[in-house]
Amino acid sequence: MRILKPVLTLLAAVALLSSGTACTPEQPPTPTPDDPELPESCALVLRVGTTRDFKSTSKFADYWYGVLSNLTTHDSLIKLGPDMLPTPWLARDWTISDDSMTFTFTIAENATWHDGTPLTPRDVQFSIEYYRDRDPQAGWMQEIIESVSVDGNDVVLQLTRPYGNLLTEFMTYSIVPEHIWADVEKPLEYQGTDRVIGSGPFTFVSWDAAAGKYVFDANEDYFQGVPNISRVEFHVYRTMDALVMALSRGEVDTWWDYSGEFPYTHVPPLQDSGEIDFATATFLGVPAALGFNLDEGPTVDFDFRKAITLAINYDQIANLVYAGYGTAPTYGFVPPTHPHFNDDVPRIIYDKEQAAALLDSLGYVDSNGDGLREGQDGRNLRLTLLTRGDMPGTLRVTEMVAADLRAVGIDSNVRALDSSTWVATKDAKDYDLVFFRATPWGTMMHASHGSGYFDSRRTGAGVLHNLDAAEYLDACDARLSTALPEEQERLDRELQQLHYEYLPGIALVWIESLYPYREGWNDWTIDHIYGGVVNSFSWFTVTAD
Amino acid sequence: MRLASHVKTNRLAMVGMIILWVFILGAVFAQLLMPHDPWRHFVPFMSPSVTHVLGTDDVGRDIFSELILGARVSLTVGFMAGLIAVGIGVLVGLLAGFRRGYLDEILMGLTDVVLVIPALPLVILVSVYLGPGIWYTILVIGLVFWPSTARVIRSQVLSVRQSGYVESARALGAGDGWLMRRHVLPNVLPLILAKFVLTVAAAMLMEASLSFLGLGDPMAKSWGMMLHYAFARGGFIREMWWWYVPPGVCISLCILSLTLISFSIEEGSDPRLRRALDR
Amino acid sequence: MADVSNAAPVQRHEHPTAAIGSRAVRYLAALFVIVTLNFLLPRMMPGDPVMNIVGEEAYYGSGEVLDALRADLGLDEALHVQYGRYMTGLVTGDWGYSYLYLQPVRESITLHLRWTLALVLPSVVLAALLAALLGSIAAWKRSSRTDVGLSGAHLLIYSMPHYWLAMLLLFMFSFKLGWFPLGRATSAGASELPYLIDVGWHMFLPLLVVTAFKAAYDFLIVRNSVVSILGEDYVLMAQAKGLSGMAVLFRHALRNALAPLVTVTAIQFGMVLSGALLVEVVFSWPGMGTLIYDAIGARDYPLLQSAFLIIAICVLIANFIADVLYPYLDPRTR
Amino acid sequence: MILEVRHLSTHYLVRHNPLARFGHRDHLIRAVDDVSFAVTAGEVFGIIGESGSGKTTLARTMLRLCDSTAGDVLHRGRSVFAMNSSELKQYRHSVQPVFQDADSTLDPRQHVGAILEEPLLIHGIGDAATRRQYIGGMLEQINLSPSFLQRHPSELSGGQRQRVALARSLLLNPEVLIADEPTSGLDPLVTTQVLALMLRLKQDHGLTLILISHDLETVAYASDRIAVMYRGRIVELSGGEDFAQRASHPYTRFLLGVERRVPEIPVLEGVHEHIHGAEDGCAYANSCPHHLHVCHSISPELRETSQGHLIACHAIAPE
Repeated sequence: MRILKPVLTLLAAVALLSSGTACTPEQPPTPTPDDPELPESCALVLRVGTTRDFKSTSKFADYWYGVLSNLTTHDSLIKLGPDMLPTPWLARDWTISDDSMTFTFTIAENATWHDGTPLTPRDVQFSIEYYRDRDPQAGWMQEIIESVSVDGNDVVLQLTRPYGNLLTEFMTYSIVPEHIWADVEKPLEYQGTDRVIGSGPFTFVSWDAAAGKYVFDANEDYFQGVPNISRVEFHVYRTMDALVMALSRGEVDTWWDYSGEFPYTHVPPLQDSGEIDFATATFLGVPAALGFNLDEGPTVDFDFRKAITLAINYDQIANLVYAGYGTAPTYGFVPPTHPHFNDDVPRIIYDKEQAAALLDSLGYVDSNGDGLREGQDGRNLRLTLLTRGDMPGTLRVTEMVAADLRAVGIDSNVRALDSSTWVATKDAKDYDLVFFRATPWGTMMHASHGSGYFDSRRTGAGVLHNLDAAEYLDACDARLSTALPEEQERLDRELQQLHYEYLPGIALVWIESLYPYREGWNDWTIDHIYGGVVNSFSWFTVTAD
Repeated sequence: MRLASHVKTNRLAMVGMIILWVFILGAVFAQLLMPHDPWRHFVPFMSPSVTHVLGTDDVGRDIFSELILGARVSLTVGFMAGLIAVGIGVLVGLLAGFRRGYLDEILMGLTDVVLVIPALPLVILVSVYLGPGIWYTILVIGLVFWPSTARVIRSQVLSVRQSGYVESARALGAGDGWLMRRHVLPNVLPLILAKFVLTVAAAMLMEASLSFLGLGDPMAKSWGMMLHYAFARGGFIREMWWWYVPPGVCISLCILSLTLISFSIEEGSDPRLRRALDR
Repeated sequence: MADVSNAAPVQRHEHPTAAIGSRAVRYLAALFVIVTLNFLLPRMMPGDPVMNIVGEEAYYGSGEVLDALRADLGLDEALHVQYGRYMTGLVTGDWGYSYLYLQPVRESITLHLRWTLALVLPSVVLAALLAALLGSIAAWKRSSRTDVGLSGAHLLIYSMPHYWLAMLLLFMFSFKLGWFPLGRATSAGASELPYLIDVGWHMFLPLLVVTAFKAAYDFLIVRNSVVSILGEDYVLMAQAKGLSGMAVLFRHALRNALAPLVTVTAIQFGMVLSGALLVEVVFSWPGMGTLIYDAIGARDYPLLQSAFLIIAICVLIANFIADVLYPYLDPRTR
Repeated sequence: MILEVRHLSTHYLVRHNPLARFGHRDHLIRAVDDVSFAVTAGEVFGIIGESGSGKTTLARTMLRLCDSTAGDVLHRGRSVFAMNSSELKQYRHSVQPVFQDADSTLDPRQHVGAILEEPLLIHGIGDAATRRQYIGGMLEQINLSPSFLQRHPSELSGGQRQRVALARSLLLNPEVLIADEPTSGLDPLVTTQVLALMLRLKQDHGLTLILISHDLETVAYASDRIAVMYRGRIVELSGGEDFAQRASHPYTRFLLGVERRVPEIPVLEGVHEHIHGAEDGCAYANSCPHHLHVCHSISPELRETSQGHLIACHAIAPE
């Protein structure tokens, strides 16, 4: 008993001490004021659930917060409208010279920063130069932009060469205040609390890392008018399951994800709850795509690639993995939501017999009767399928393709890797077939229509850069260097046709995307790029009962 | 062997043995027992019925068939990883305990190092490096789980080594190899067995954890991978308990039976082992 | 004390508690190896951390910008230069800058370590108390229905995958019944007492899971050692002398069970720490487990290294304390 | 001179954990301290001493089961400690121990047959049939029926176990048998039986026997010469027949019961206590009724006081 007492005391002390650790209120990484009370009368609060992994309030360093800030606290010059056309935003108007070398943006006169300072064309000029010089993601600007100048209310960009995609690119770069960033050498490491100040429809209120919650309040002085919502909160959940539970329990009102599709597997419980409605829109990106190694291996042969595309059961993928919300794609890669969609490019069909015949004609036959085809060297045909291990949907698709290939006598070795290893392996061209996905923005980057994924001159984490045919590269260059709508349309259609002719990769499915929200919320606007119902346009259209 | 008879007389161990054998037989005769081809697609998200005892998963595969196939994968991972870990552990433990001196210091230093590195993060880290693949998983788990065996075996070897009969045999002129083969090894065997059984359980649990985090081999359907899919593909949120409960129950039962067996081996052998196994 | 007649045929006969000095040297050596491993292992992995900073869709043309970024982060230097800087940094307290959490590594580590300790330390203490109580009751009523029930329940918990139980509880109590939040550590906004209550409310389920698993292990140890001690002569003597059951249990049996319990708790500290990882992921608990998991995904070298190092140091300290404490707790070595 | 021990010392260093118990220093145990004697072929050499006197360590050192700190053991003039492994194996073929507590010297997992076969296997003697024959013959000599071959040590009585251990040592046909307390733990009747058996076997096999025991009667009964050990040293060595008559060292006389000693420190505690301080001086000085001043500072050497009679004592003058 004598020894028991001190030991118990010790244990109790440890218990107290450790609960003490929890007692110390957390210092948020950014000092934030306590959430101010909202006036009762106009308290329309939208709570948004997301599974994106936010870490901070730095729009430069935290990729996902950067995206979020473009929706809330910051404005870009133009935005992609619901009609897929460039829409005026901070730039109320713009002109492009005939040679596509000079872009002139007229800046809205009444915009102000959240700290009260007026937003001037000089801020715009500073922002573009700042991105060009300091942001690793904006490296392309160094090559393209010759000079930026201010002329009254106009900001004039002089380019080094014709660049047709500038408007699209500028949809994602938001304007930042010069008086805050001018002295910041390393935007990635800047810790100042004023890094959250922008000119957008919402002002930053707080970020609580432990609670996983951002709060933004409506900007009463917004130059486009006051948003319909007085406060928007973003709640971060680590798993989709937790998010769906939160949705059905009413902890959040809707779901947001940049360029992601809501998992169909999680839809029925929400439908059953009877309190959730869904908005629908054709997804702009490609949720599951297949690329080929064009440098070595059997996939170098066009007919072999063609045979593979014939061997895959696209309807099964659409039905099982995408719950029937998917459709079989065309060889043109991007879905019909894209402007200048080329419906002359044929649909991909599933035809096992034709695939088998094609493989037979290439000399891949099963001579030893083990159900697998052998190559000329007598060894079994075994393809390396590179896929993402951290994405269950992609894995399911990979499994199905592997099974489909087996059905035509092709063995496969599936390598499911995490994103970083996937990138390294992909860049080393250490695969025969590679599974990837194209985000809505991704399909629009570079020369648009998915060309950013295939052009061999590009580098990047998510792109294949596997096609180096001169005809294709020329088409990309031509498309990049014109801002003329008719010319762009012609080249857009050509690029889709070239995807068919060279077959660097195919979409495996196109899908209808679902966006859940609680009943009682109405009049959403759907934005294809920024993720469904939660976007810059909805702030001004959405209403609640 | 006295050990075998002891296991036989111990009721709990018998229960453990029976459960384990059911799983082992299920794994061996999976081809015969599976009612459907586990790769065939039926209608997704079906509830249990006569044709599909445990319903179907998100891509319409028969869950019961997957469960049987899962026994094969999970047990393979557990036993192979256990074999590697105990193999290394026994080798290191025997060497360190028998040779003593500098070799002992070095080996035990190494053991301490590996022992102190938190296993799960290390396994995650190395798994990410190697990429998923069932053999990588086995190798990694095997390479991480040996130190406790090495320590226990070493201390047991030390005590056997100091025993009168080893001393006598040495006085008879027996060399190190002889002592190891004839006296040390037979006397640490029950301990090795108990450690092996426990390591198999730990390896199965580790594999399940890795799979849960999405680091398992997606093409080898273990129980952990089934759970991963059940959670990642809506089984959980759709309250399909027939999907996410059975694999968990199978893992738990396997580990339970292995634990019971190892406890019984411990009790049945030298009482000194009990203390040795505490560490 | 040393027994000469059974001494090993070596000249240096060690005291049973072993030379703690040499143990300390060994721990230091272990620390050095861990530090080096910490440095090398993440760098051996494929994947470029810079890629994770610039994102999936970045177009980096000539690559000059990337190189500049790499140079900025010190990733372009030779391995031994990086190693040297890493070592000096460790000693001087400069643990580098986390590319993932976008703050000095030490800040993110202390932030997350606090939440993990807030979860793990009470669990360890609660589990030990619970196990001491239930374990001795089970041992006292050996082979009774109580014993079988208690042992069975603990064995069952012992056999379950942590995260599976965590998921079941989350589903049952948070989702179905709505008694607890769906994850995270706080709801934000509160302070002082409401804040504490809020944290406790968030903590309940993860705490329950971690405690249950630790208690299941401890229970088996307490029960076994109490059972074996209850059979020893002096305890039987004490009973014969007429001491009441509870007195014998607490004065003799439980006291002897404490030594292995405390030792095992210390030694297992690392296991509990890393075991909490999965529970943390399920409950979105902002602790070290979540941190490590995210850091691996993003190849955040400095963060990974430091997180590993911290856990390894925790385990080393726990082991060392156990080594030092053991002779005081175990009456047999006194 | 078949076996000679020259100034043999075996010391143990006991390290103290400074963190566990503050203030305790490491200390040295002089288990065997400067011991010299020689054994001639065919004799029975007895060593007597209380537990803790270093007898067992002496035996183990002579068998090279532990390393010596100083001095040497010579077998037919060759240093045991300088032998390479094949020479050592040969040495162990010809010098065999019988340990106290046969219970622990027999592997509990082996049956008697395997235990007896082991020495033959180690030295590669005979094929399976000859080995069985040898073992059968040996069983007969130790009065055990062949049915014992299938039994485990736990199924034998203490005397039977000791006989098995004896048989195992004798199977190699050694020249020298070092028997360390071969009869401890056995009841008197069995003790006599085992001793008689040993002497008979010694006769039959032409053995040299080193008999180590704490029991004076056992040693006196069998030995040609007797050495008395006290705390690692030999204090008296003389012929066995008139041992009792000639005994003159105070400690020997105490053992014989003809003299008291000063009951100062319990013997076992003393093993450790005496180690701290006095490195020099007679170990028995504190208990000795005859101690002189010099006894506390200078340890007495073993001197021959008369023919075949050696004593280490300052108080006894040579004859």
